Amino acid sequence: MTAVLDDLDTYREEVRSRLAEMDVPDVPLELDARFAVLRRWQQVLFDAGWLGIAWSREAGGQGLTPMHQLVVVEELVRARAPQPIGLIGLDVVGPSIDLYGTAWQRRELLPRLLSGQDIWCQGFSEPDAGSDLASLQTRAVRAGDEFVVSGQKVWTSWAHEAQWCALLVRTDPEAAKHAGISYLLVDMASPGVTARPIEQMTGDREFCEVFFDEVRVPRRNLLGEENAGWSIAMHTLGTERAAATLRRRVECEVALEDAVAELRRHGADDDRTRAAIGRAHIALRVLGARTRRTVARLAAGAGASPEDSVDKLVLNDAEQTLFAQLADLLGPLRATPGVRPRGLRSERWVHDHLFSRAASIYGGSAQIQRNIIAERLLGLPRG
Amino acid sequence: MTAVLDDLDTYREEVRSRLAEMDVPDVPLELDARFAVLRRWQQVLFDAGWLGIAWSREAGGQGLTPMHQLVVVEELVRARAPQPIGLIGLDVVGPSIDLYGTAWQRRELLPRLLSGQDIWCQGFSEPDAGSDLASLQTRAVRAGDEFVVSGQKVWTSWAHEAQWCALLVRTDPEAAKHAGISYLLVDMASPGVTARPIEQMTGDREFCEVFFDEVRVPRRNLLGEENAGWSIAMHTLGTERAAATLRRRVECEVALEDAVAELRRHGADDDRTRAAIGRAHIALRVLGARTRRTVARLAAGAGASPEDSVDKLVLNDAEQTLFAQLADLLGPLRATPGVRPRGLRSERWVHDHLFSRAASIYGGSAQIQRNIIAERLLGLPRG
Amino acid sequence: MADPTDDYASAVDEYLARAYEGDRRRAVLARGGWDPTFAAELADLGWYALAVPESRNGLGEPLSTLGPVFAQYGRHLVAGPLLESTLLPALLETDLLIRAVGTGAPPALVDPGITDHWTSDVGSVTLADGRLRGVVHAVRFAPQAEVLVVVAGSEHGPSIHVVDPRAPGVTVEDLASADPSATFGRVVLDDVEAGESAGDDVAVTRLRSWARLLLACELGGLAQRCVERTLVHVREREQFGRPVGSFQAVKHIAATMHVRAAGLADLCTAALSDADGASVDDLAVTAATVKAHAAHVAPLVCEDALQLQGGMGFTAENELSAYYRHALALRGWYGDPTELELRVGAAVLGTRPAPERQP
Amino acid sequence: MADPTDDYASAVDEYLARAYEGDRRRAVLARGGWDPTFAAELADLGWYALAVPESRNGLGEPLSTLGPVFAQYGRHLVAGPLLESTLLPALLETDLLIRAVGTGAPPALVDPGITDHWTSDVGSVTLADGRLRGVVHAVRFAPQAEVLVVVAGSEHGPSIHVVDPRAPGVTVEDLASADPSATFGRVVLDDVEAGESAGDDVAVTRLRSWARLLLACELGGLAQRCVERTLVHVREREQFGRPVGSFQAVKHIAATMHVRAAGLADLCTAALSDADGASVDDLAVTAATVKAHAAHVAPLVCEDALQLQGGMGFTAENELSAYYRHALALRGWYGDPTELELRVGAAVLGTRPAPERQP
Repeated sequence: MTAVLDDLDTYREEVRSRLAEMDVPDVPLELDARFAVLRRWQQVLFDAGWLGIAWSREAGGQGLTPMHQLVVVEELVRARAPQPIGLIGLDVVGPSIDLYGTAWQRRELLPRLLSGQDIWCQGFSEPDAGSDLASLQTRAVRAGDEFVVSGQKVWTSWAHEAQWCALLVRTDPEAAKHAGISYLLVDMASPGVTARPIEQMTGDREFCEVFFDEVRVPRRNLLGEENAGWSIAMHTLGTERAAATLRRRVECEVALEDAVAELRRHGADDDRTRAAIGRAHIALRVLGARTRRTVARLAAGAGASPEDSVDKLVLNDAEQTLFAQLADLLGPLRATPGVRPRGLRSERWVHDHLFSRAASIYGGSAQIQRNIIAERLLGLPRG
Repeated sequence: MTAVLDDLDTYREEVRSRLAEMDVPDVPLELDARFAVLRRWQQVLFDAGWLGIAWSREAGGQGLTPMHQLVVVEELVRARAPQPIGLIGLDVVGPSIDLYGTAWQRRELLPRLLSGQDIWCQGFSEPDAGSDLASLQTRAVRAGDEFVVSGQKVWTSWAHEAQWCALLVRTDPEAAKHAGISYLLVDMASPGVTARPIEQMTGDREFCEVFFDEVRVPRRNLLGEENAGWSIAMHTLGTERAAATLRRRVECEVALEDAVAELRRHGADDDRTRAAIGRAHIALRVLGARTRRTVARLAAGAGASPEDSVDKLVLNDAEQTLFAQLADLLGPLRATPGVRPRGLRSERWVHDHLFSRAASIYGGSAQIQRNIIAERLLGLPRG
Repeated sequence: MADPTDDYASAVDEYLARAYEGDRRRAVLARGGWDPTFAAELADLGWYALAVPESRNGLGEPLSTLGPVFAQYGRHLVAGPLLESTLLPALLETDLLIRAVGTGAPPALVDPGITDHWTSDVGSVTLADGRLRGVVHAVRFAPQAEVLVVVAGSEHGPSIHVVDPRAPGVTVEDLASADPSATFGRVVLDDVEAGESAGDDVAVTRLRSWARLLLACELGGLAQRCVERTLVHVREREQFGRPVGSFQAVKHIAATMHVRAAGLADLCTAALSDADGASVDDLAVTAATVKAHAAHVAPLVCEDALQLQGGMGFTAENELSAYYRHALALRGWYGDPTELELRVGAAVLGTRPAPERQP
Repeated sequence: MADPTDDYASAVDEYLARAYEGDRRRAVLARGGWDPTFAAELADLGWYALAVPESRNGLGEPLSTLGPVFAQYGRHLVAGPLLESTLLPALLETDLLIRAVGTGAPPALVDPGITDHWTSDVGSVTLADGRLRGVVHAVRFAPQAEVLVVVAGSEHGPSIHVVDPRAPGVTVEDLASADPSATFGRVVLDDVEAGESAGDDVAVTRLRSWARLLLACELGGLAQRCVERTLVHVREREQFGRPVGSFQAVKHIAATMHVRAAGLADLCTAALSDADGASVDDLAVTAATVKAHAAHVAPLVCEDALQLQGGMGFTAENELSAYYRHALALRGWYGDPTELELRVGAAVLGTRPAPERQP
């Protein structure tokens, strides 16, 4: 363990110094420009050897550990650099294809996914299948060597820019709901696919609705066995959630650092400011302590676990506390971005505060997490 | 309405001035002494014409309205005078006997109840029947002209001092659970009755466990019809809860007044004290506003309603906020009654803070109230 | 229900449901909360004149009548300078003001006293030798205002002045807005003729108290509507084969939302019923109390609504997000909970009247 | 699990489960939290000597070893001057102290620095011309103490002095206690010989930091046990024909309790793993952070436990009530959440080191 940690420290030093020499791009607000910049950035990261770090070398990765990948994620955040645009592909879809894919799928899809040539989106949620994901209704019917797909997905990040979609579809409407789902790899250029961005409360427009109207998908694009899609999706979601928690933790720490720097420059040091920053700091220390445990679990190779739900709630709480405290420091001037109360850049903190409210919904609502904790971790009887 | 209110104002003035001339007793902490003092006090109140105010004259009451009764309750609190010891009899059991009792029951029991000669206790809850009161298991079996009662009750105030008990018993174990319950009036001197006080976290010892071991109860002591006890109990509980809410509201206001007087005498006026008192005051203003609505409902003769559950939650919140804020002002000196931080009498505030934690449990837990509100007031579907 | 107050509120509710909700509101919000046609329409309807004295062609209703009307503004998320257009002509009997408002031309309230804890960020205005000098960095609807009501400080205490935004020395700068139903501007006063005082320190306290009360009522109505919409949603939305409203966890959140919204509505009602006859000091404490509670509770109700409506509540298309952002904008306007709790506490402890620290 | 730290904690847990829980604890609590036999027993077991240097016949473990042990003290609601008997001889190498503690004779810590916001209520001690003067109004276990460790202020900053309670000028008055597992006294020092200083300002900061850390660990264990007991209760208790733990509202409260207790335990673990090697300033911030969170969270967990255990949880017989009252007593000892959030915020904003305002 000590050897690994020493190695990680060296690796971190190397990442940090190389990153310091790179031109970290500014991310434009306008959607298409943002996508273009982030895609170029992914190519830079790929060339640097910082994508697919934990993937096998034969899949085009670096053959290192998830801990190394985490180091890169953290250093990117610390350098105020964006993450690669293809995170869904890199963290969720790629590992699934690597594990469950055919030789053809791995050969054809993984290299382009890794380099950022192909951006992937994730067609899981539906308007009527949110918390109850397994009730999804998008149908795929076999017709010769193809599946014909019809239905609607929602909350699909970057779908309007993506080349590929990892799509959960119902292939057996007669089976129990978890047992009739298959995992298809769908070319977004196929006739019948339409993606429409949805504007969020924050002003962001990354999420899309995606409509599938008799879209024909070749049978070789089925990932794993027919009707076995649910377990594939669940398998990789576990790792992705842990990774997302760890990334978000560093983002929160950087946010607090930035806010403190703004307050310091302004000279704000009254009791109200102190109390808010104190509360935020404490919440982030709890999150930091929790993630040490998560890292240890990841390093030990643990997969999805009900402990992920504890992580998620600790993260929600830290993130919502942090941004609520910062937003509170804006006072009545929250309404006027441009005026900088106590030196705070209110446009950023208002955006982040609104975004933090969604933290207890996406990736499994706080209610779902509490159910999981109560039943699977604490052993309380099902209702 | 205006005439009634004018009349009430006159009545209040009269109560207040007469009360000012009385010797309001100090209430000793020691249990037996306390009981004795409170019982004498009940006689004083009876002689003053302040008990059974809303009861009919033929039942020994004053024939006035529940609003007049409320005035006396409020003025007693404002005068820092104790309530009559026999509240259970006066607010719950008495009205039930008046409404459902036989001529014999009314004649024999009501006058002694009113004057405080007979103290009543209320044998409803059981160790295994709390939130689910209707699942009570204390059995009463008919044997000739008697019922033979066996079982255990709990949370029975003053049972070890009471002469009579209003007892809910199961008389038909085969019936649906609400339908097999009868309401018995039990002489506490009957062989086989044992009461044992339970010490509370606050140090109070008013609540008892009561054990019934083949206690023989004459058939004429059945209140209402056999197996119709549940609806009798529910009918009077509604009014009693509204009255209790209104009484508790005044107690909370008096508590805040007393605390503020202590803080003022000490000269405490720092921001921390201000914030705590501000929060407490606001919570009590919400409660005060809510009770205006409750009084209007009572004045209009409304019975039990799901709105009572809203009242209860508003009361819980106000009471728990108030005493949490006061307790917070004790800081580390909460642990040392006798030292008076910021001038506050910590023994009282610690006691009241602990007691306030029970507010969300007794009289129907907060969870039960939320169920009622969601299903009966908001019309959400049963689970 | 012979109470005329409720009649006004019902009429407003009915009109807004018919003529504002839906496309009209979407259009007004899309314009940043200011639509001169809509403002003129409300002027024609006489809504701004409700509490203006009859001697000035108003309806002469007591100020408390405005409370239930503002609750409807909150319920329907009515955008525009309602507070300024309704309250200022009722409190300040200035011809310039009343004429402007009568046509739907918006006044702006240039008041540094919207806060105790951000005084240096908000700015201040000083009156000396009959001239006004200073800057206020956040003024609702300043860019559109055709008349400015300025609260200034001087060695004689605060006073109120009605100023023409086109007068020499007045500059109004546009600001971006994070409130979907209000625009904002910065007002710079550089040696501006103050004219006669339209109000003294007592008038300033009354003005701010009524602003707090009406904002609280607006937040109360807003919270109420969030409960209503959430109930519709959880009854209709099914997950795991049943309405989500049948899950106990969802029920309990809904019940909590209802208790909060109902408690706030009760508080507003009780405060309004005492307000018209109250002394200026008592009114100040009541108003701080009510606004503190509204500012605490309304955002919580919105947050629970967002939680229960899930992802859809977060889309800009779903107007819940606009309700929430508006609630957050009003939260700190004329005092956030922390500031006001301190004011209330100080008053209760006997340091009353709650002092107007600004200007 | 080769970590010796866990071994100590496991051994302590095992011993307490066997020899303390139940009748023994009831008896100790019935005596107000002080039982000399029990204290001597723990001394014999060597529990007080865990972090005392080997050169002084201690076990020489780092102070962080005490954290998991204090979590067990919290879990088992161990009464007595654990903090004083364990921490003081480890930090202060004073013969008098170490001899006393070795026999189970309790030390008391006469420190006005338990709070920032109640300084005038707590009192203070001043050192001048080698003499101690002042009063501290709340000192844990002062009536039983056989040695007093006094933190005094002087123009040269704070310092620590070891004083015999029988020395001339020392008066100890009994106080009532609202903590079921501690006694309290008032200590008056009237021109008492100070003797040599046993520690300077850095030592005072270290002492208070470690007190905060260990109290946080104790609160963490206490919260953990409240979760454990609640889970047993809600699995067994039936209402409406099913275990109450099968109701979603109950499940969600239980889940929240677990998340809070687990988060606090993680925070303590992380803080301890950094503490031994930390600078005195970093340690101060970490300790304030951890104690603030513990003081916030542990009472909440207790309150949820009371809510889920219903009426029975409120009886004195059910030890949950003792856990809660102890948690509330520790909540404000060496800083309640409000005080400590301000300290932490000041440190993060760069006004570090978090200043010791007392004495």
